[in-house]
Amino acid sequence: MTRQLVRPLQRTWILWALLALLLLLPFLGEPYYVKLATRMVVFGLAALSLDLLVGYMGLISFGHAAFMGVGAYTVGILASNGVDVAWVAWPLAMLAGAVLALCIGAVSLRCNGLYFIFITLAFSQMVFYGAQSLRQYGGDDGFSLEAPSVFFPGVDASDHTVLFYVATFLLLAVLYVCKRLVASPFGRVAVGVRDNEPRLEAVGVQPYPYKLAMFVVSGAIAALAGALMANLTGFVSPGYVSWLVSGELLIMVILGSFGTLVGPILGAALFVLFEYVLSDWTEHWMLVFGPLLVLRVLLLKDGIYGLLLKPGQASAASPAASAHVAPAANGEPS
Amino acid sequence: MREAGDAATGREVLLQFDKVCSGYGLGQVLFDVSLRVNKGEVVSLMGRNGMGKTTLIRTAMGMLVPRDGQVSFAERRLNGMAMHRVAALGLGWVPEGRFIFPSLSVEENLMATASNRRGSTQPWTLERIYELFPRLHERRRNGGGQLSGGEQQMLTIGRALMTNPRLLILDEATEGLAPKIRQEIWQTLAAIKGTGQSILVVDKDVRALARLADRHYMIEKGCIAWQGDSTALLADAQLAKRYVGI
Amino acid sequence: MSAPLLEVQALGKKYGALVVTDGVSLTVNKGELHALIGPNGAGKTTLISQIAGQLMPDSGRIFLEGDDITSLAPPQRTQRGVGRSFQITSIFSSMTAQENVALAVRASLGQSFRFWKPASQYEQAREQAYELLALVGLGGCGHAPCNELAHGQLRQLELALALAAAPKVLVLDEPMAGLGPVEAQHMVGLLQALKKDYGILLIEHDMEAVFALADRISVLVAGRIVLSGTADDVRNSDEVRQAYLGDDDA
Amino acid sequence: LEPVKLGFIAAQSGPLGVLGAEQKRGLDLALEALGGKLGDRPVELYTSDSRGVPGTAVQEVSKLIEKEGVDVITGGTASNEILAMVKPISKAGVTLVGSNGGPSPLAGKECNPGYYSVAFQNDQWSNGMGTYMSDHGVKRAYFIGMDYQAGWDHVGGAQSSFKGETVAKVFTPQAQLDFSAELAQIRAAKPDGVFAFYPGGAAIAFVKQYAQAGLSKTIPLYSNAGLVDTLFLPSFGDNAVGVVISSHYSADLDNPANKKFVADFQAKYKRDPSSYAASQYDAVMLIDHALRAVGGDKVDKAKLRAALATAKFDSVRGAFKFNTNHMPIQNIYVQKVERDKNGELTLRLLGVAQENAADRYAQDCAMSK
Amino acid sequence: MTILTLLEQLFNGLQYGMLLFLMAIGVTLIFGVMRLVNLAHGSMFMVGGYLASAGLQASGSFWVAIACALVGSAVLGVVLEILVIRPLYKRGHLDQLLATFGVTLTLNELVVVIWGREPVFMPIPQFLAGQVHLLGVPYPVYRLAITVVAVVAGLVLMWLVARTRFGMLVRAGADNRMMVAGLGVNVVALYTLVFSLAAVLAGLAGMMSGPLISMQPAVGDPILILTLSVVCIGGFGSIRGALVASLMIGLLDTFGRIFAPQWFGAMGNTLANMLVYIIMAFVLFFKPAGLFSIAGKKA
Ligand SMILES: Nc1ncnc2c1ncn2[C@@H]1O[C@H](COP(=O)(O)OP(=O)(O)OP(=O)(O)O)[C@@H](O)[C@H]1O
Ligand SMILES: Nc1ncnc2c1ncn2[C@@H]1O[C@H](COP(=O)(O)OP(=O)(O)OP(=O)(O)O)[C@@H](O)[C@H]1O
Ligand SMILES: [Mg+2]
Ligand SMILES: [Mg+2]
Repeated sequence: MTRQLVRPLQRTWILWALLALLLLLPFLGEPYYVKLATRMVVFGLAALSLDLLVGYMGLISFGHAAFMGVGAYTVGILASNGVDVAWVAWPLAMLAGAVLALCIGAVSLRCNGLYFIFITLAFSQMVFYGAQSLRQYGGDDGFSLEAPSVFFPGVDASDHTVLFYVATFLLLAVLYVCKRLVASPFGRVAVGVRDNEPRLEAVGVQPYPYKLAMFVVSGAIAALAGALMANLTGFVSPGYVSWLVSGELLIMVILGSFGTLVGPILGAALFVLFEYVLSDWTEHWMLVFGPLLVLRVLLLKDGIYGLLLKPGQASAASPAASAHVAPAANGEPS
Repeated sequence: MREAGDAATGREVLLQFDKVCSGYGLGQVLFDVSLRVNKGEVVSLMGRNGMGKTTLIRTAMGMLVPRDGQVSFAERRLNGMAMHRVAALGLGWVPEGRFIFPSLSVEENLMATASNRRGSTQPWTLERIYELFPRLHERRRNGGGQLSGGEQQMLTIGRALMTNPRLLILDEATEGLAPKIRQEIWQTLAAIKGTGQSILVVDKDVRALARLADRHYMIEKGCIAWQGDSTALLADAQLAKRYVGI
Repeated sequence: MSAPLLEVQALGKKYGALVVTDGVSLTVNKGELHALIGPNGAGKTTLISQIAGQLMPDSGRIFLEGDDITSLAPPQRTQRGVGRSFQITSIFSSMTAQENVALAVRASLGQSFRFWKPASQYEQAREQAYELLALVGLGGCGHAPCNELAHGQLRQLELALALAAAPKVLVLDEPMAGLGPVEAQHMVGLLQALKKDYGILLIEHDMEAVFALADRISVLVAGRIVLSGTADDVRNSDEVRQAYLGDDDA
Repeated sequence: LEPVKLGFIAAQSGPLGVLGAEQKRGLDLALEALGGKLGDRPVELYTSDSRGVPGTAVQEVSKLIEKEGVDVITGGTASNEILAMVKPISKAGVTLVGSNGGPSPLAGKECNPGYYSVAFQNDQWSNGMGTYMSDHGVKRAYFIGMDYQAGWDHVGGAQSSFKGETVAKVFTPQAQLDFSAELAQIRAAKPDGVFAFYPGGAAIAFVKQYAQAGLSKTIPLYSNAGLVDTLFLPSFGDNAVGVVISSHYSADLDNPANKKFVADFQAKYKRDPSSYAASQYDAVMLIDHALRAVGGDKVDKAKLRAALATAKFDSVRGAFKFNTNHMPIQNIYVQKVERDKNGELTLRLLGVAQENAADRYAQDCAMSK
Repeated sequence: MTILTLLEQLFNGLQYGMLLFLMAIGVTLIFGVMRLVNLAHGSMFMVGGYLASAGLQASGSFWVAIACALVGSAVLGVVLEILVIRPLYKRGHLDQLLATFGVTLTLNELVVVIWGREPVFMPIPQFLAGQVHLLGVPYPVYRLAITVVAVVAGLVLMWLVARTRFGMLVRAGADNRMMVAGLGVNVVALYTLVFSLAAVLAGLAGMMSGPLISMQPAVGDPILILTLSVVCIGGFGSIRGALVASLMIGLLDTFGRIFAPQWFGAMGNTLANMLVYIIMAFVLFFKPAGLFSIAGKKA
């Protein structure tokens, strides 16, 4: 059992303190760190959206990068065509993410378990190759963002402090919305899907529309993260849609503890930090990161955020821990 | 140290439970259970649903680790031993719920785990099993999953015998079977007993057990509530009613 | 006479060569408790899975209040009024007992597809959930996470979930299994009380309970109904003795 | 004199890490040759790993500029990361002296005063090869390449300057490493020559399978340094013998700067330098001369940027100058893979495919007007 | 296109399919028996290729190279199973994915550290060089050899699984692990053996591919993705499914690559890139658990 490191109240304080520190960062006068923090926030947003699926519905999507990618491409293509107003481009990016999620979800959600994992991978690969075939947008090379997204005349995303605050605000806003979402009747049904789908059907709920709705919401949020990403790097390329990115997003979610919303955000921050520190230290940083990942899975069952939770809470929240503990569970045919 | 043989009969002790406590997760099911099966002996274990019979068997097999007390088999301490090593010592297990291997054919079910570790001179072979259960011979090419419940039960018994166990353990071997099949199973067990096989049998059929077994244990709420031989069992009509609840 | 609440006509189901349901027909009327008994593996659970929709029959029809529901999916059957409980406890394990039931109640009230207001603030569902918990005898443990409930309590929760969907007919798969004598007694009382408002199809191995509750008993052996009648019919049938109760009087 | 802060960014890890490592060798050798000084100033070198990923490259560039405060950046491995890096570098007033690739957008419409490609414009190699093939008796050519941006560029470039008949122009999926089907098609089509472009591992797979299918005996294979390069020669084995490639550099070039470079490289790494090392070596030499031309105590980034355009330095490639779009005007050389006297695989210089080749994008570049 | 070319393409497609099968069979075996998804299978492929090449460099003998690859993969399989895989059997697929993904990252980088980033060379052994004429089609001997090895490996494995005691135990273990232990068989060791066997199959595929493609770090990753797609189409755990799906992908991919661009132009190229995934989505749409899902078992 994970030992309780801090009490819930302390945990809340720790989170607020972290947030305050984060918000003060631009005053340090180190633009580089502001960008690094923005990167954390953007990936945090993407990881958060993936947690809605993995943590709350038990749907392991191995193709989430596709939605980030479609968000980035929407913003990039709109900018190339003279639409650089964030109020227009970003909602359109989310819409594109939602529509793509609707299409992919409609087919993928027929599958369960491993098949769902790999069919989402298949679709993201299709999106990947689709992006690469866009010759007018640089094909495999991708293309520079013609113009940063403009919030107000004179205020745009090329100012990294502005982008940082915008991203952080969006993250907090989305976090709030997601908190509401998972506590709503819809969110409870989602947990029902994760816990026990046959039972859900037996109490009269058809899970499919709920899964699809969650998939769409999640896709839209990921697309928003993609829109931010395009502005952060000033560049859009099929690399955003690579299956490795999808894998990284899953790692972030798991690293932080899934099914907690806040955990994956911390996981994303840690991931970006690891990557930064390790790759700075040695070009063979994967040799450290790989084993760390294995150790995380083998030893730290509840993730980083889980360490901060009390034992009962962590296991109630994570589907892995709520599996039945009958001794014969691995033997009896089911 | 315990003496090697059983003081009363002078026979070698196979399975021995000594004040064993056991259970699942946080809940305890067995409380200070002591029990003994000697070589060449048939011992029965009776009790109502949920009293801990299966739990006792699982503890013997090493599926559950005793929290207290000691389980041993032919002088070897079993506490904490891996299940496959326990079984390899010579415990042939016929589990409750059958658990045949559905994707193996009947013959494969018998063959897969067959062994003769102690080099028995008259080992159980496919031929002998088929002799015992002609029905299995008829269906030897069928998938295990296609058998009827009774056939599956025969198969699990055959499968356990094929490991040439020193002690055969049957957990509810007649459960859910048609009366005629039950009859057959009991006859078979009697025949197996005739070969000198030691058996620990769990069941609710008191009359059949009284005919088959030499000694009996009644288990209630995880404790051994009564033990004695068949005469004692048949003598007291209240006994069965009280502990087995028929 | 109006159509029976639930009617099963010549239902058949095979797994490969194994016939699990062999032309089963039965009815359940309102206010009636119809018990289904039979040895393990006779096909009882399979039968009610077909009634509740988890399994599709190979042949035959199922009617609810005269409407053919054979091809409906489980959620739709539940919405029409078939409430089932599972033999192997099937609940939402990461929620509290109250949340489990409230989820089911909201589903029956059509309040599930709502995204903003916290679930806990749906007053009607909350109240009904508490009432149902109290009804099945879980009054005090609504807020305990399910993994802290005892087996018997989970069985009671299972029943509460079946009731939460506001069913017309209850299909219960061994609700007594795993209950202690006191809880079993309570359950018998509860079913007795529920009987008049619902039609109940009850599977149970606890004969005492069956004989106490059942208006009609059907005996299922190897996928066939071998006898259907009153408690006395069953008690006096040689066939049933042979196949199920055992020829032992000891 | 104040030291100059030099940023070096290249793919040190990931699939393109091989190239980045070779660029690093060129960098090290140049700095050694200059006695650890650039424009007589001591050098503070900051190295970054771009991983060949645009997002990471942008992040690392930001570190070089904002955290380390570098005066000039050199390197760049993948075309797409260069595309991504140029804007932020230029915006910060710093200059990127690219030592690999020259993406066409940056040569044309998106050309940028803050970016110089010392290596080549992406189309140059292949344009040269197309010309060479026409000039050397190939009447019917088969064009094949990987289905991605560089594949389209190189195959398109070769085809556009090739004057004979194009039998087919085929692009194959990226993940593909087995070319048996395509090779069968080629055999059936019976062309006079095949132009192929594949990068990295796919290149080796293609060339090997081409030889194994027996095609190398009957149909000559033409390509450019992207397919077969000194760096990878050992990985090809005999399969590559006979392949004709074009490049902006050859270790056989007979000029003093190259003689010294090749000798030093041989001494240190026991083999011929590749074009990646050569380009990076040149890039450092260019920076050295430009810094010298600018002078002053502090490094003036703006002056340095301007000085890079005109700085004269002894390129290992011989004649070298920048076009108006900051892409090189240079000779494109043709080389053939052979076994030398010692039985080692080598690229033998056959001649010049195109003299003083410029690229066709310069006219779209605003700096040209 | 002439009949001969068509025939040659047919051979090509079959050969490609059989190579896929060699990879897929390991993944599906591990899943069928241990319910484990193994993302490290691609690394085994890579390691097999590298070990063969290292063996050849060191000794100059192909037989040593083969031994190096097979024994090395087996040992690596055993070590990995004990260190990483064993605790994963009882975990969910997500944990399995991540841990084996971590193994992949580690092995990919380890290869860089040991052998460098440059691709390593591996020639075709002399006795397998050259061409033969198959029904009038000139065909590289080596490719024929790959097909033969894959067919033999497939047959041996099927024989092993279907006919031997080992195979019975493996299938029994897949049905009910606990019961096998309860009958006196060391299931833990059995699983280690099976995992190691799968590693050997991947290593064999890597070794055989070495002379065709180039062995370089992470070369197994795209092959892994392809293999997983094949296994997914065939149905996780089904050897028959793996065979059918491998041949299907091998043939469709080969012909798709040729015809799609001819029929659809540039769009066809994109389609050819996506082909495997399109097939996968198509199959899973109609059969959400693959072509030959093993009945009653949830993936
Ligand atoms: N896997 C398990 N996890 C937790 N508790 C269990 C488990 N299996 C059995 N129990 C509990 O242990 C107690 C004893 O069960 P056991 O199976 O040993 O009874 P039994 O005497 O074999 O009954 P039956 O006659 O029904 O087979 C029961 O109260 C049961 O609820
Ligand atoms: N998916 C399946 N595939 C094959 N056979 C099955 C399947 N599900 C159930 N069976 C078989 O169908 C028969 C009937 O099973 P069922 O669960 O309906 O029995 P039951 O009457 O409910 O028994 P119990 O009283 O033990 O619960 C059994 O023999 C069982 O093995
Ligand atoms: Mg029992
Ligand atoms: Mg049942």
